[in-house]
Amino acid sequence: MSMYNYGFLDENTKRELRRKTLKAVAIPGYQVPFGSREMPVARGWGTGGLQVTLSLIGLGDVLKVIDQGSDDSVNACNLRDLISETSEVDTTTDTLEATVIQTRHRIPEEKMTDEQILVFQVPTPEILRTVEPSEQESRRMHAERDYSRLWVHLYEDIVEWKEIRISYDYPVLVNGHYICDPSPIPRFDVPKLHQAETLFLFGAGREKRIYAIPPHTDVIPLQFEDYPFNVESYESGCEKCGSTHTYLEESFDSNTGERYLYCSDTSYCGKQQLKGQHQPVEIGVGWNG
Amino acid sequence: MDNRVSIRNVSKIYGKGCDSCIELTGPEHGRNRCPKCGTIVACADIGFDVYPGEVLGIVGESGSGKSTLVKTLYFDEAPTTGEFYLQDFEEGLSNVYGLSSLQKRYIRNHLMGMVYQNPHLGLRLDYSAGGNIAEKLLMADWNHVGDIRERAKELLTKTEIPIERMDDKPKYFSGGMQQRVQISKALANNPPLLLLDEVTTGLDVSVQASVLDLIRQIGRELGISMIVVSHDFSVIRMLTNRTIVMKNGRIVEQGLTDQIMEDPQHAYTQLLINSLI
Amino acid sequence: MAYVAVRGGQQAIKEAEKLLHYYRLKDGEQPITINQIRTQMRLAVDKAMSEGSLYDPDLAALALKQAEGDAIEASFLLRAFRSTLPRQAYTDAIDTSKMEIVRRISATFKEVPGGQYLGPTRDYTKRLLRMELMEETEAEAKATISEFLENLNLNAEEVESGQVPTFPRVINLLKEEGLIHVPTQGERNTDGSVDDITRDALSFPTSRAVRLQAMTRGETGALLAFAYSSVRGYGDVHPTIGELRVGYVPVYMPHPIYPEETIALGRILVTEAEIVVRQQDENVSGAAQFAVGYGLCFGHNEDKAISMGILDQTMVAENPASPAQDEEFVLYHIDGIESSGFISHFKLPHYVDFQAELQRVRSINRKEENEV
Amino acid sequence: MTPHLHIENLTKTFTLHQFDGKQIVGCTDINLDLEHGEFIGITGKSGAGKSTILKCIYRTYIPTSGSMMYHSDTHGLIDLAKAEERDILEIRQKEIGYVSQFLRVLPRVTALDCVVEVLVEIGTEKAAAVAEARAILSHFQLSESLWESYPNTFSGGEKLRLNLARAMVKRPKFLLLDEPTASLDQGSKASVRDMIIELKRGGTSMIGIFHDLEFMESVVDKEFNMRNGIMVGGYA
Repeated sequence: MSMYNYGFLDENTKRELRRKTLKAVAIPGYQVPFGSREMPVARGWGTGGLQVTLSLIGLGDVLKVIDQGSDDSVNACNLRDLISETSEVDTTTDTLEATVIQTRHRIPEEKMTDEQILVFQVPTPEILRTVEPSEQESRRMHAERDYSRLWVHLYEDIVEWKEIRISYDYPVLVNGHYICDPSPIPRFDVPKLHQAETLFLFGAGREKRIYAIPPHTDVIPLQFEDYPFNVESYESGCEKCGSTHTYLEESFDSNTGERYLYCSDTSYCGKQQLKGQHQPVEIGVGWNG
Repeated sequence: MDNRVSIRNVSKIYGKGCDSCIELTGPEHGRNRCPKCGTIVACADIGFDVYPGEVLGIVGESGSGKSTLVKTLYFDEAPTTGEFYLQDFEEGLSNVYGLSSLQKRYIRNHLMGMVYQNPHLGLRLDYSAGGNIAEKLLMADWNHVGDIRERAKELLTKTEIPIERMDDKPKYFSGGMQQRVQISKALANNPPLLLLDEVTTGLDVSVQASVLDLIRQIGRELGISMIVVSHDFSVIRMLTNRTIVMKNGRIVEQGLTDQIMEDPQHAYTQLLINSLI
Repeated sequence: MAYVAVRGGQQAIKEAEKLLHYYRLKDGEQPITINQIRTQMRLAVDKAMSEGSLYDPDLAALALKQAEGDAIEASFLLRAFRSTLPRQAYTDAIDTSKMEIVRRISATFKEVPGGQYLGPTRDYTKRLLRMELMEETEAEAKATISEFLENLNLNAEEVESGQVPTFPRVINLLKEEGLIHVPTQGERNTDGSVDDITRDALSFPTSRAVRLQAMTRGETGALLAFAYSSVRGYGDVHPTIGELRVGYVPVYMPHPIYPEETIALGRILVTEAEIVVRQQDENVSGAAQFAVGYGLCFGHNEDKAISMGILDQTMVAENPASPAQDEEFVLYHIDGIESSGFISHFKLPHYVDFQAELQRVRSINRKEENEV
Repeated sequence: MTPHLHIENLTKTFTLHQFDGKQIVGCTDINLDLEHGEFIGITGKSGAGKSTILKCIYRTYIPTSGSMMYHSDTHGLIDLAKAEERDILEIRQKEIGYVSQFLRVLPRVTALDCVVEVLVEIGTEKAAAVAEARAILSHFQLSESLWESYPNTFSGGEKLRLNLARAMVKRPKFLLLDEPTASLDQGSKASVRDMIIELKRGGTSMIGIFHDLEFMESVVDKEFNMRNGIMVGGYA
């Protein structure tokens, strides 16, 4: 990769990305348009997060990349390779060790600190897209805080289904102003965004938007007084590590066909298993403290 | 100042405009398209007041500029010039045309209701009737589904829509029922001003009658100020106290509705009255 | 074995990549040369350059080789490469009236100044498979060349003078008559800068420069489909090809030190289309006029330039009534790299999302059961 | 104390633009004083301009010149010829009743409701308004079977009685009567007279137009005669 610039992108591009990121931090929840570049991975495969990460990363950083909670997912491996090869940073799977974590659709189970940055890959940053296909119109709606259609959408869900049907991409009100898409994280992860210590950056490559939730920012999921927001819950815990306080995925045993629940955060699950075997391991606290 | 609504010098021009646009258009020229530059002067030099509880009619043929005017009042169109004061907003001291779009949205949601001729402009036909009413309430910070549904029931009852249709989509409703849902929606936040743009045009005669009766009844019971735009003098006669007559984008005459009908002053108004069948 | 192992993902993708390289060569044939691709697959190269938004026939040929002929993949490789190149300067606008013509036709008049100039076109060939090409030998190829050149019968004077004939624009004939609406608003911004969609995200409504840039990078098939929809029934455009040109134009850039001078960078092959339509812009009044839709792309790609010219005019509609009139609809969906990327991303695991979906659906069903 | 209504030089001319600006005279140079609680009757042939005066006072017609100084409870001394429209509307609603020979009622409003509305508009409680409306409809002998039906089907006499009920139910300070007894039988006329006397006792000032001179003379204090838009004679 030595024929390419440090961090793959040329320096002007990285500077532009940093400027746009700063703007995003200054206006929490506001989607800042940027001149998204084509990356050596396909659009929709994390090019937004990738550009944000590459513009931030420098020597001394420790990188963790997860896809759906897993460090070992093929796309996570691919992105990690690309970033570490072009920036020569160390990589880790341990949330506690990382300084920059790039993620697709999950927030790690261990609470992150003000020393860390979490970069989300965002496929469709526009939360109003479900109710308004036009970009021009949805930008106007944000400007005027005209969120009535989104609210009616939630109301109609309750009328028809007795609850809000949105499972991921759950709309949140950021800093009392913009409603934004926290990326397709499950509801389970949404409360972690509220008044966190960590800087959350969101990059959407194909749609060419960067937005941010700075530390100590109010992030409130949309809800009704009589239909409060709730998160996923499970009747049993992780089959592998026994955790009952993590986000679980269903999986089928390829031999028996039996259904099991496993932690989606594979790094955390691994640590819990080690702990179960009484091996020395440092496990961070959860987001609730 | 106890005016509910004051409009001053409102104009709306489509096109690049030239120095002669205003001079060369209007009723005395019988046109609203500037012969020099082709600009359309939809309305110009419009001014009037609407007092609390008053029903003002705006009558004119198509192309008179009456619908454009009412659209500027609901901020659907930005006027080219003009001032607009609402007693209920900062005591009528701010020209609301000059506000940010965020503030205009607040005024639309809290201080005004609009009923369009075409229900698809005022309603989301794919959301339930209740959802349509909820939209207005949600924007006024209602956050309790149970309360919202109670209020929606109240409004639908008032507009004589069977409550069991509340969760049905207006796209399956008749034209008259769609107008009733629009009216319910427009009234949701008890706005002090209701705008009605040709609301019975295109409806069957019997349906027209029932919608007009409903509007009249609402006016009486709620004491809401209304601006009723229509090309139809029988609608104007039935609903309004005062009437403005428009032609080619200008006001040609305004007066008490019975005076306009029995002692019209302007040639054009006389022509309209004499043309009544 | 699942395509994503919970362990060993790293290993899996490495092995898959090795397999990919093997597949390209597995039948033991001579590796195809970049020269062969560039010269004998010239239209594929042109398309890759145009959609990849990088004028470099050698790299485009390389991309095609690496992509095993997949056009979108090849243009994707070029775009990704492009991202690593800093923006050094902007060239001057190319002047297509200086074009060295390869082909030039007009559908407006039977005879036009300069004449119709068919050039190398397939338009009038019978689309019959030429079976003799199955076994084409080097000797036969050489014979074809020499035979063509011998019969060419060039006018000796012309050859000697080295003069290239010039071709006045057909559109100018109509312009002189006042029949073409010339937009008063320029394509440049007031500060003289040019919009650049590779540096700034699209924002709507767009400038015409932005629309044209987005289209010239667009995927040929997508442009073709949108343009076709607008002339077939979802729209009301009746295009006539005012002029279609294929040829080489010189490229200059301003001298970084001496403002009066320019530096010649070389020449590029482009296809240019000027499409005449009836004036659609609702903001323009006055006499009935024609408007010109403009299409221009790298390389020889007539379908693309014509489609672009048509769409340039459909998108002037103020109140879009059909998809091809809606600039957001067109511009957001014509980029091949973006659309293929997003469609292929669904191959990524969605375990977390799908789990969240399952939870929601089960929760709703529980509520319904409780009610019964 | 100034008169309840002081009309000075009232002239009304109609300009017909469709007929090349042809001028039609409604009334010319009318001068009239109406004292508080007084009833003035105006007589004259039809077309003499009697209704024009009434309509000018009610401002259904815009006077061409002259003034009409009126003592309003709510607005003080006000020139009805030039008053703001919103003031006219308020004075109409609260103080002036107008009975015309033609019934102008809204479609699809029952006889009872159309009387009730008048009271509700000036702030009477709904229940009380209904009771009062019933009482006055009985007084004017409108058959109870008609109360819940739409007046556009009524006979001329029935319409007039409903009109009287509507105008008089709010006990206006000032009442304009345009042929209030036309096509009424003797019994109905008697009840009209009773009501007029009752209103007068309550201090209502009135101007009326009559064909029935015998009836008029039994109720009015003063009489004016008009011919061709001009007041030709008046006596107490």
